[in-house]
Amino acid sequence: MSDVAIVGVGCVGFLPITPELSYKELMYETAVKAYEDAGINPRKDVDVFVTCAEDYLEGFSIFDEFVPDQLGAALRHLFTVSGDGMLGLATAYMLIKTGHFDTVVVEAHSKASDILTYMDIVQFGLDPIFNRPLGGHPYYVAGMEMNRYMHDTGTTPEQCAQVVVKNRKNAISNPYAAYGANVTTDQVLCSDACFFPLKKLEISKPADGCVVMVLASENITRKLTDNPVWVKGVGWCTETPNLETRDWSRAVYTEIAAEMAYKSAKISNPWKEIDFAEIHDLFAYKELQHMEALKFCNYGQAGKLVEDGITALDGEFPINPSGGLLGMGYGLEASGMQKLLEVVLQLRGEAGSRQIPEAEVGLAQTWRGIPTATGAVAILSNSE
Amino acid sequence: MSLEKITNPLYTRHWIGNMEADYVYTLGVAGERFFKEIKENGKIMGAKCPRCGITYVPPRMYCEKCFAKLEEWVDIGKKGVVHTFSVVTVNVDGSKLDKPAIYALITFEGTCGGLIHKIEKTDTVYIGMEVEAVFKPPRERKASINDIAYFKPTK
Amino acid sequence: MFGKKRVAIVGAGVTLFRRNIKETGKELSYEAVKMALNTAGMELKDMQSVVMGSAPDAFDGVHMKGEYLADGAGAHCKPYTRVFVGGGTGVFTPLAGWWHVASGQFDTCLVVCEEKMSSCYPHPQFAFTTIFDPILERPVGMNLIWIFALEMNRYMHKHNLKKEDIALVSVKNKRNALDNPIAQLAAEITVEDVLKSEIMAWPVQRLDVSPTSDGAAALILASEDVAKEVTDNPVWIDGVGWCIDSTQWTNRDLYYPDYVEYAARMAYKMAGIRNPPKEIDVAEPYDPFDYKELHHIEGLLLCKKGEAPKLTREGVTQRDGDLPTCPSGGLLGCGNPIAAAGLMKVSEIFWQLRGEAGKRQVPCDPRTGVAQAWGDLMQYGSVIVLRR
Amino acid sequence: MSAKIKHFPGEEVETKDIREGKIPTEKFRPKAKFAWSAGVAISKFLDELKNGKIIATTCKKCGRIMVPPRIYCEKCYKPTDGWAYVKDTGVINTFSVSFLAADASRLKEPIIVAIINLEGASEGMGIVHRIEEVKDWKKVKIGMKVKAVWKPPKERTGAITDIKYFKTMEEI
Repeated sequence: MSDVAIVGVGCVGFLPITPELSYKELMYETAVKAYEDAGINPRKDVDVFVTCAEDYLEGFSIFDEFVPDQLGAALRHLFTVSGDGMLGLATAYMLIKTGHFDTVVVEAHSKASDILTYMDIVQFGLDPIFNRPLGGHPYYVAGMEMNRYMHDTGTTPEQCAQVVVKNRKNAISNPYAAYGANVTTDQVLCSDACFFPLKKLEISKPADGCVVMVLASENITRKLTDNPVWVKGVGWCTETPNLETRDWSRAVYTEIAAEMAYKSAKISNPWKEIDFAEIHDLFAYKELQHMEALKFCNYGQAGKLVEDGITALDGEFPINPSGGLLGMGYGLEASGMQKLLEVVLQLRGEAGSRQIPEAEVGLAQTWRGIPTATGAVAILSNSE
Repeated sequence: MSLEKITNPLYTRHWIGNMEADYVYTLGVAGERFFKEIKENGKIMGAKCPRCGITYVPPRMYCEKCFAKLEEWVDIGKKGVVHTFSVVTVNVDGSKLDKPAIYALITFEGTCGGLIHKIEKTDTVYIGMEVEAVFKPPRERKASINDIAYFKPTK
Repeated sequence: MFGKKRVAIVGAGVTLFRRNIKETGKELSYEAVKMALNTAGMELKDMQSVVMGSAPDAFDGVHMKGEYLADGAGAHCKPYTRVFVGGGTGVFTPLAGWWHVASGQFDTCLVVCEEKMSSCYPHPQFAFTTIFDPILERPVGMNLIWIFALEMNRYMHKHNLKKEDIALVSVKNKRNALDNPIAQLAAEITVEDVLKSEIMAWPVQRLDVSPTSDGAAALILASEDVAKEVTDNPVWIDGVGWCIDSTQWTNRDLYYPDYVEYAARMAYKMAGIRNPPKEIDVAEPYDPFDYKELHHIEGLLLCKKGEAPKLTREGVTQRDGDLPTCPSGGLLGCGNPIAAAGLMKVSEIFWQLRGEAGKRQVPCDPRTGVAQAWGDLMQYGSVIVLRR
Repeated sequence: MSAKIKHFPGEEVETKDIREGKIPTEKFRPKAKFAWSAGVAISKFLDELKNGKIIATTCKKCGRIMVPPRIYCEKCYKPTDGWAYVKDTGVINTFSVSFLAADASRLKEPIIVAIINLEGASEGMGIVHRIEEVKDWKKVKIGMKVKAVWKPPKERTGAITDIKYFKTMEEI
């Protein structure tokens, strides 16, 4: 079975709005960058194209229809994964592993600013019989999860707030970030507790942007680049869609996905063997909960690591050097790709002033947001 | 990359539209029976997995873990415990609610799952608080989760 | 094929197809999966991965419906992905299952397709209005049937076909469906009946069209090792193909589905098929409309362009003909819960190759079969080649 | 669907039982509103429609004049090179006579919808629009020449409906 590497990346955004581009044009601009980066012609050199999108986040039924042209995929082998971009990466990884395909392109984007009623759409994702008839802002689900998580682990509001401070600060030096800022713990703690205990500044704001990646088999990788980023392992998992039966304290989906990814990457001690991580932080507490699920520390210990600055950019184990979703903006189904992008840039040594010295192995983790319990984990490395 | 870009901010056109339609959902085999029990008998039921021994609330047609069919239904009573909750101060559109709403997962002893619902008639709420279901009057019930008006503290 | 893994189908399940079914989408999925597991003699714990296929969220009326359906699809605490290529989804989903196993990542994959179109009220037609471009097409007041009517008219014009030629497909498939216990619209009808049925959008008439339906279907895929453990009768996925044409459907000549041809070529190449009409014994081309079956027989390279009506007229595509097509009764006869209907076609080929199709069994002792679905804006082809 | 299986699950219910409330249901209508950015190509297209003109983009590599316009050529995968007006006349590529409205309700007078290949654009470059001013729909044929009927300039908003419809050049 061939190894799989990321040989090209492109990103446009992330920005609070992009009124000057249609979603097609946004995707086109991004794809051109990725193909230039990989040194390929999509009309000749790509075996499969994968796009990751959900209809109601685009405003179309069957968004698949509107994808091929701008990616160079007209009359080519393209399909849609209705999921996060990292599930697209997992799909590309499997396709190459079959031995039938050498080059696969993965695309995911967010045109969040095209959506006028985003929260209504999130609400439309709730179970139509048992949950949705209760009405209400769907982020009560996040408030409830944060509450139980803090109750069970003893994580403090200050520790959650410090995630926001760290991530938005990291984002200042990320040109792909929309929401870089110097925020104080007090500012976060004093912001509206709209979904008590979850506060307004602990919630990532949506952003527009697109990420395209080119993946290749070992043979093609060697021909295309001296600077590949290898996909060492991928894992993904859905716990349960049922709010009633899921674990409200632990991110079980991430525990299982991580186990799968660690197994293929042959990682037994993630804290020691991984240099940094990009973790889904749609809500500040999620970064902590996900760190624990990834076995970076014991259950309930993540808050302390943030408090002690260990996960800061200059800390022992930087987490979300990109600024995370709190700093970059929430790119909807592209959020997994935002994570992967930063890991790739770091492993190539192209992260500018955010560069983590001697980074060799990075982890990217994603979650599909409210109301799901679905996530994915990928482990990337610049050495084979 | 394209050869031209829009440079005049007044020129950025948007097209307004929607994806709205009416939906009517059947409650499903398990859902229909569950809500009929609430509507007609004021009872909250669970369903027991013959293989795992787990009693699911709300009852489902199948055990999500082992896929056994769930056919043994049991009355689980009206009293439960707040497993977790959130106090919400905004509407879906972001505007302020007139008064905060408490959403909670209420769990029932000896069962897996519970009910997501609202808690009312209280100034305090905490994890572990004992609550009970308050049903709407029988003639106002429609076989819906809203046939339970809300949960309130037992004390 | 050194280093490449073979993937087998070892079980299949399908629910009734009906206009309205009481079960929720989750419950329908569960029933189909349970049947598939039973036919394979396997349990949910044996399934290492799950793939879901389902058409627009706007039917079931749940945003991210793949997530919503996960527990019914048997995905509890498992790797789970939903794929979506419009109408082509039903045949595409087992292709996704194929790479889960062919990659060596998993030994088994559960493939599930579900559709609950009746939730969209009063008619799922409404959801279809949002498949068009919001700026250039929706303001013209587009209706889904129109796009088929435009394509059908172009096809008839280019090959100088009469409606009589096309109606024969509807007659055949609805009759085949009489032997299918899940069928929604099985009937003995005549060409006359089709020609006299209500005009919806000329040249499309009521009996040219498959209905909207609720239903679900499931398949169990397994690696060669596992397949040989659980059955003496595996059916192999020997070719997979898919292709999408340009979004600009008004810039293309709709008379011929290039995208189906490209998808078929991809699948045939993988399966080592050089002469499709000779090597393929039974086919399930996608037939949401009667002319579509003809269109797709041509796209699948089972005859020359414009010759599918002749094959139909001469009885070649009947169950006892040389190239039986839609022995299941197809969508015209069984109903069209979009993704589930596509997967039903794959499972029909599975049963036909196993010789277990009962009254529907084609008499030619088939060894190789093909199933195909079409999707998006006259744009998507997905093809699977199965061998016993 | 194996002959070995005798029972197929699924409990059929009648549409009228759902309509009449004999079967309990939940009802919902989502708020799903959008403001799609039109972007570089379509903004200009809409603007020109307001002027009573149809604009296309061109690709020098494949030589195509493309409508609706786009900023990239999907065949050559390169940026388009420039803009060109095409005529508001064209040929019917294919058509349908519909007795169904968009919501699937029945119409007394049919709507004729067509793909119209515009003159001045490359071969086969069509747009979808309606055909009106037809007395006998049975006389509509593929290949007929048609011309756009525009709204008066003051009523135009920069939309595809600034063209009210197309009509056939010869009276039918």
